Amino acid sequence: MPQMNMIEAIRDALDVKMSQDSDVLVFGEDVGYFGGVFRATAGLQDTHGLHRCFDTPISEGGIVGIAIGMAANGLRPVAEIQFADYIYPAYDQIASEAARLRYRSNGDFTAPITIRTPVGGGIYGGTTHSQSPEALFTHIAGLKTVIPSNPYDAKGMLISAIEDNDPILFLEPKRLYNGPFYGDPHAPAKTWRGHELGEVPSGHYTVPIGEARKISDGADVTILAYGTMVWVAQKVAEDMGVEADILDLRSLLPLDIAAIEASVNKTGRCVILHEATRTSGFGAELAAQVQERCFYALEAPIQRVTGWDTPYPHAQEWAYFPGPKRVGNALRDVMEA
Amino acid sequence: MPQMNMIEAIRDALDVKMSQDSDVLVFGEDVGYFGGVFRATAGLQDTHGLHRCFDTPISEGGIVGIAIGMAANGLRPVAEIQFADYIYPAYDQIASEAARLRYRSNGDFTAPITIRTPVGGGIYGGTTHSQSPEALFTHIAGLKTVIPSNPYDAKGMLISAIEDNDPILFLEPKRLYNGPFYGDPHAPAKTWRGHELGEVPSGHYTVPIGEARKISDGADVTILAYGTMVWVAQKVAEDMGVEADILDLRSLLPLDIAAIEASVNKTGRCVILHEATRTSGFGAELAAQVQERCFYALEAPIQRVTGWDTPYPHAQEWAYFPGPKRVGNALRDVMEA
Amino acid sequence: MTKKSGSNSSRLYVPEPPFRPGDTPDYSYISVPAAHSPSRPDPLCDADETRAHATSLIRVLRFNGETQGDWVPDISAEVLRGALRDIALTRAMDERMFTMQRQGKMSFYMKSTGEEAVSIGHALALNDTDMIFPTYRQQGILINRGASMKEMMCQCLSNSGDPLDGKSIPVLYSFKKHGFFSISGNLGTQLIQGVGWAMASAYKNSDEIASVFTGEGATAEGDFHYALNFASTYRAPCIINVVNNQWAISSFQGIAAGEGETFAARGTGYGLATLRVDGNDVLAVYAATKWAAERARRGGGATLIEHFTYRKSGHSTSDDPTKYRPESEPEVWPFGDPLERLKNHLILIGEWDETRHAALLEACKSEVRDAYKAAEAMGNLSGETKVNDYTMFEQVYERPLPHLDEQKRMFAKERE
Amino acid sequence: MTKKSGSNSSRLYVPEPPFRPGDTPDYSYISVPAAHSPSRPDPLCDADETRAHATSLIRVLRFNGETQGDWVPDISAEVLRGALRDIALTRAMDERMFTMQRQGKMSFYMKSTGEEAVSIGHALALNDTDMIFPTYRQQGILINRGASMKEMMCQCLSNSGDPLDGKSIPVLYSFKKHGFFSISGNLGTQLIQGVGWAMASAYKNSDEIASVFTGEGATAEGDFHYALNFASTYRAPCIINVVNNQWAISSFQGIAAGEGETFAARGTGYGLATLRVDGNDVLAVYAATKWAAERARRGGGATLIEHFTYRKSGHSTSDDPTKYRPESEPEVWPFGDPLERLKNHLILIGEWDETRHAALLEACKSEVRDAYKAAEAMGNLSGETKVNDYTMFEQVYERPLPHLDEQKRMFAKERE
Ligand SMILES: Cc1ncc(C[n+]2csc(CCOP(=O)(O)OP(=O)(O)O)c2C)c(N)n1
Ligand SMILES: Cc1ncc(C[n+]2csc(CCOP(=O)(O)OP(=O)(O)O)c2C)c(N)n1
Ligand SMILES: [Mg+2]
Ligand SMILES: [Mg+2]
Repeated sequence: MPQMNMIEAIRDALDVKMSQDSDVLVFGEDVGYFGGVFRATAGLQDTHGLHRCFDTPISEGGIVGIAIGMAANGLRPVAEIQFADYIYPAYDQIASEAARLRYRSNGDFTAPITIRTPVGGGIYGGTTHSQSPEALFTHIAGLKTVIPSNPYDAKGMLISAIEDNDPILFLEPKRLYNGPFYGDPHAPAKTWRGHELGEVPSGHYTVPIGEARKISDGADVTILAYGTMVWVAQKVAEDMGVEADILDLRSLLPLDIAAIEASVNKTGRCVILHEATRTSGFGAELAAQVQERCFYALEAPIQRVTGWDTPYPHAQEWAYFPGPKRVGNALRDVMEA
Repeated sequence: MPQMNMIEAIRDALDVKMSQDSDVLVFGEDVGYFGGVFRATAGLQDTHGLHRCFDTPISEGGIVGIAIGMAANGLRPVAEIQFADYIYPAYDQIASEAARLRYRSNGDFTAPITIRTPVGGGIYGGTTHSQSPEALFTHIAGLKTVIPSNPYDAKGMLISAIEDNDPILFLEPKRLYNGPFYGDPHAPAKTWRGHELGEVPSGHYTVPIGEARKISDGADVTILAYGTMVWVAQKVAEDMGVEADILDLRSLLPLDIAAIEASVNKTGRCVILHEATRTSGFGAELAAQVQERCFYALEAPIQRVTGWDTPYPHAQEWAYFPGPKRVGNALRDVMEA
Repeated sequence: MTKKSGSNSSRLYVPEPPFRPGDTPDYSYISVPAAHSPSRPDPLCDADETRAHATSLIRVLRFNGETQGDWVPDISAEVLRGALRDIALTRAMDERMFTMQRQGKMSFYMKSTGEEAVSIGHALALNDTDMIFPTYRQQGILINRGASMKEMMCQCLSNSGDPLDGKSIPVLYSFKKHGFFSISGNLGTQLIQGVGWAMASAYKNSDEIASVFTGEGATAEGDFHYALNFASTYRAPCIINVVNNQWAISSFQGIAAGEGETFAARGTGYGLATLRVDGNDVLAVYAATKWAAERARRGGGATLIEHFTYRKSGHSTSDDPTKYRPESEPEVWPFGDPLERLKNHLILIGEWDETRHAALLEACKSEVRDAYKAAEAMGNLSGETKVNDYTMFEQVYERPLPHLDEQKRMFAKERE
Repeated sequence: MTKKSGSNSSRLYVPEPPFRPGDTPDYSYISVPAAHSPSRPDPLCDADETRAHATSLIRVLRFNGETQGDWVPDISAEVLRGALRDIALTRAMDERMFTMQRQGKMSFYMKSTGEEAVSIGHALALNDTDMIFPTYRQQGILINRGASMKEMMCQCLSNSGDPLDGKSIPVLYSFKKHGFFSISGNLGTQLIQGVGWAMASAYKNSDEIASVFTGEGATAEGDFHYALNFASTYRAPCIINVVNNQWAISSFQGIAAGEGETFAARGTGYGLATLRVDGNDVLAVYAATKWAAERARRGGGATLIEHFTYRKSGHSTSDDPTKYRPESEPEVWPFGDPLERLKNHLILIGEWDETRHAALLEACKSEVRDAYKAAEAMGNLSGETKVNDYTMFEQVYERPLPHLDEQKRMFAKERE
């Protein structure tokens, strides 16, 4: 089986779809000749032609705007926003337009677009290269929001996203591009080589959107995580010797609430992890739903472990990041409650 | 005591501050000569001069952008966004800039701006004149988000907002402009005349930002609401004969969590109401915090009563609106659980 | 309150319209170009050759009904009578719908009175498969393309005949079958989408072009800039139309325009071809559109057209224009009425007369009346809309999702 | 993979730069205007009179060191030697910081090499109280205004001497005391803020103007359009600078520019004054800025200046420009180097010589070395930054809020 890191898996998904379907176009800032600042589109222009993988002006609103128009004209555009921190100029086109076009036209027009963008911290990117804005999109009806945590899922979910007839925001945890990250920046960096989720089939396959993945089975506590935090969760649970049911949500909207419910009803305890700012983060929605559905099974308050309610600072990056210590404290609180 | 409806109270707050402080400027689409599509600035240009209350180009991003620059230069701009549904082109200027300027410059520059904008449905405004996007802003560190539910609070909070040194999003439930609304569109319209909260002192006074207001005292259940839903809550509780502790949150960020905690610890039951789309709405944050803090006092799952996870439809407006029936069902569920 | 505007001694400049309520509007300072109209360059010329066109005004029809100049199109009297009928029919429909809104039959309506020639002239010059990305004032294009007036009315009435199932407010039509993109309530957003649509068309080697619309007020949105910029970079086969009807709700065009430049001139800095046309002159609009369409179709890229016209009515049924402009302004506006001007021309060339005209107006009225009757039979907002409330859960996504199904069940409980 | 670009038969046009890695760049097709430079109109002229300036190029310094034309400014040799020193010092600092970043002392750095004359010439022509809204390549303005180099370096090192307490990534300076607005990591946003700042200045009847900057790439953002539009409508006293250094990371300027127009030309459609200036010619930049500043200060409104220059280094320390452009391109770029050109001029007029120049470069180096040593003593990212982590909770709001206090307590628990 080919070994790929997450960037390679993403590139491969694009390559597979571009090869299969001439309606798939890929564009964004620096994605053409150069292949993207994270190299996710490297080589695609060479392989598929200048007109299928190209640079755009620095205009996130324009990028999503043309994607919508192309999609309405039958194409399947995949747009890259260089960092999720720069998606806000496109917020109107995403929330008011892509997400609502099908609804307001009652299905007369649709916008099957995929928007890829890197999220999360861990690269000393400071306030403007580290954000995790998923909750700003899960609030928007008509949009789907997904976030893979490994190469295998990244490829399979990106193919699913491109084939989906709804607009999809595809978030890529940049700290995981080269390897799993267990939360300790001082530990030697791991690569995806040798990791089972770094084994990525060549050719076409899909990972369905809307299904969580069980990372580990346990009876003591449920940990709900996605993106980078999946790996931090695994490490902390192992280190603490906690028998945790860890769910990698993968898809935030639609959400695999059935898997969550089953797990919490089994364990009676729940910890939710995300890197984003705490207040009104996606953890709030998860906590709200878990207590709505599993109230009588719960033996302790659901804990959220998150970034602080501040912008993502530069020098204090690791003080901001919800690392093993913060996760461990919450896990202990929940277990002891 | 002067009687005012909510529009008059808002206009009066602007007039008071403009009279006191020549640094206060008011601008937005149609706010100058015409006085705003909801008439909130009517007469201000006449009274205070063309340069203190004026029309802008139709460019929400530009409006907030100049407000930030003016504030950095010592003024206290009050910008109007004609409908909250049109605030997204300004999202970047609000979230990336106004909210983070103080932080990223470590206090070297600040952006004391107030952004007023009407929210909520109830006027057959359809998908683009009915939205309640508060949760998209409560996720943004550095920003404050408030929403009055009556003339008295509207004036006092708007004065507080203008005097505050942080950027503030001031949401105005448009269905309440002319009178309290109890959730039944077929009932005769009420005005603020005769309502105690329609008695608005002339001159300067403030209502502090960050404090909830107790609407009614009760031991059975806590209802957390804001904006239009405050009045629906009151009506339903009365009609059902439920002894409800109803909190009008008024300020979403900062949140008066002490008042919430005290109430839920007393009642053991909690229902949260908002008009916005359910998933990742502000109700999620409230539910998450309440269960974190009041877990052992809770006797039933916290219920959220919200708009559906669809755009706000036009003809089906009252099927979308979380009216008395939906609120009543939830209240009953919580009481019977 | 005493008027203090102008007494402010601040150096901040805030533009004001020449006339406000109470003033007697006098537009004699606007010189209506009579004999002269700029020349018609080759549609594949350098964009630069259209620089002067951005500040002058393409006119074909003189007020006396004569045609003149380089832009006189080759168009049959038959077709022109069709245009006359389209203008009259659009106006009659607007009139009726406005009145019905006042009677509470629908929540809202927006007229295009006074600027119908922009839609009709434009539509006449395009193929029906060219995709329009309209604002809410191009209903004339639907009329021209033969959309069912009853269906349009049902949309406005949000009733069981509404193709949008009541989801959208009145006039936010979507008619893919007529090459008419779903109208957004958010200003400006469709401009860059139309450019993307055109890029896709070029990518597919299709001959179809896109034509995107904005009011002059909404040119201030970022999307307008995106549209001009992307259209320029990728030479997108499209037409970008600015309908300058002088007003954006209560703001006069100077708020959006700034330092005395025309809206067409915005395009010159992007290297786009630019035309400015008398929007009350259906022949001029037709001719300019033909030119731009040919340019786009033959690979010459995008043209920005400013249609200079006047919004005769209020912004919408929610608006009272006498609050911010002189009541008589629409009457004294120096560019006349598009219906009258076309009528005069047809009469002058012996292809029309007052009798036929009166009959036409009568026919339009009765066509509208019949369509409205049929539409209202399917429901209205003051009575039963007959829209199934459960449709609100549909078309959020392609397929139902569990959380929406659950909410549908909650709703059913609520309806018990 | 075999190269297939160009083989695509689609009609969609995608612009490409003239040269890519492997090509031998030949810029002989760019004619560097030698003798001629456009005339200098009165600073309060009609914007229209600067239309030609948007497409020509204001130059003062010939390559041989002579000055020429209408724009030759009245500026003393003393001041010019100061400018030379500012350019050299900026370059020396950039050099050092780049190297230190490579050694892991900081997370990131961005050089302005090759385009220093833009910042220095511009700053020289303004008052120190005029507010700059910079991008990340105007460090030269801080150098010119006498900001502490040590403090700048501490910001880059995110250490205990960092006035921003480590909150922002390197080079995102904020120096209110030097009229230098906090730099945003988000491109373009500060453009319209600067216009607002200028409107406030006009409102207060102050003489201060704002000067806002963008790279040519970021002109594609909506904020650029907002800035031009609002500046035009309200005649804001400001200068809008586009630094066209040919590259936006890996994208050549044609991606942002579109159909062959200059960036200065963008302003003409808004009715703004427009100047296009040789950005490697510090005298030309100075002269153009003086003109625009006078215009703004005297109530003439905003000017858009395109500074035509070249980004000699990579975009940032994260970038390798040989991946997308010929390695030799910076050398063959036909407009020379700003430091050399000013030096040649000073030598020609007998106000400078090679010995003094060598000494200057040495002095700059050692000033930078000393400043860096002093700065690094306060911490760096490869060792101890010495930033107090708790500062991350400060300056989110003016005053502490309960939820942040609580999170601070959680954090303290984590640090136990
Ligand atoms: C993004 C956005 N901002 C504001 C509005 C509110 N609004 C609706 S129409 C209008 C005026 C538009 O004027 P113009 O573009 O000139 O078009 P016209 O109505 O004259 O045809 C405004 C401000 C909106 N619909 N969308
Ligand atoms: C809104 C936004 N989008 C994208 C980026 C990423 N980015 C940083 S610099 C840059 C290129 C800017 O090019 P240009 O404007 O020409 O300035 P230069 O770097 O050449 O000085 C890009 C795309 C960003 N910082 N902000
Ligand atoms: Mg208009
Ligand atoms: Mg550049």
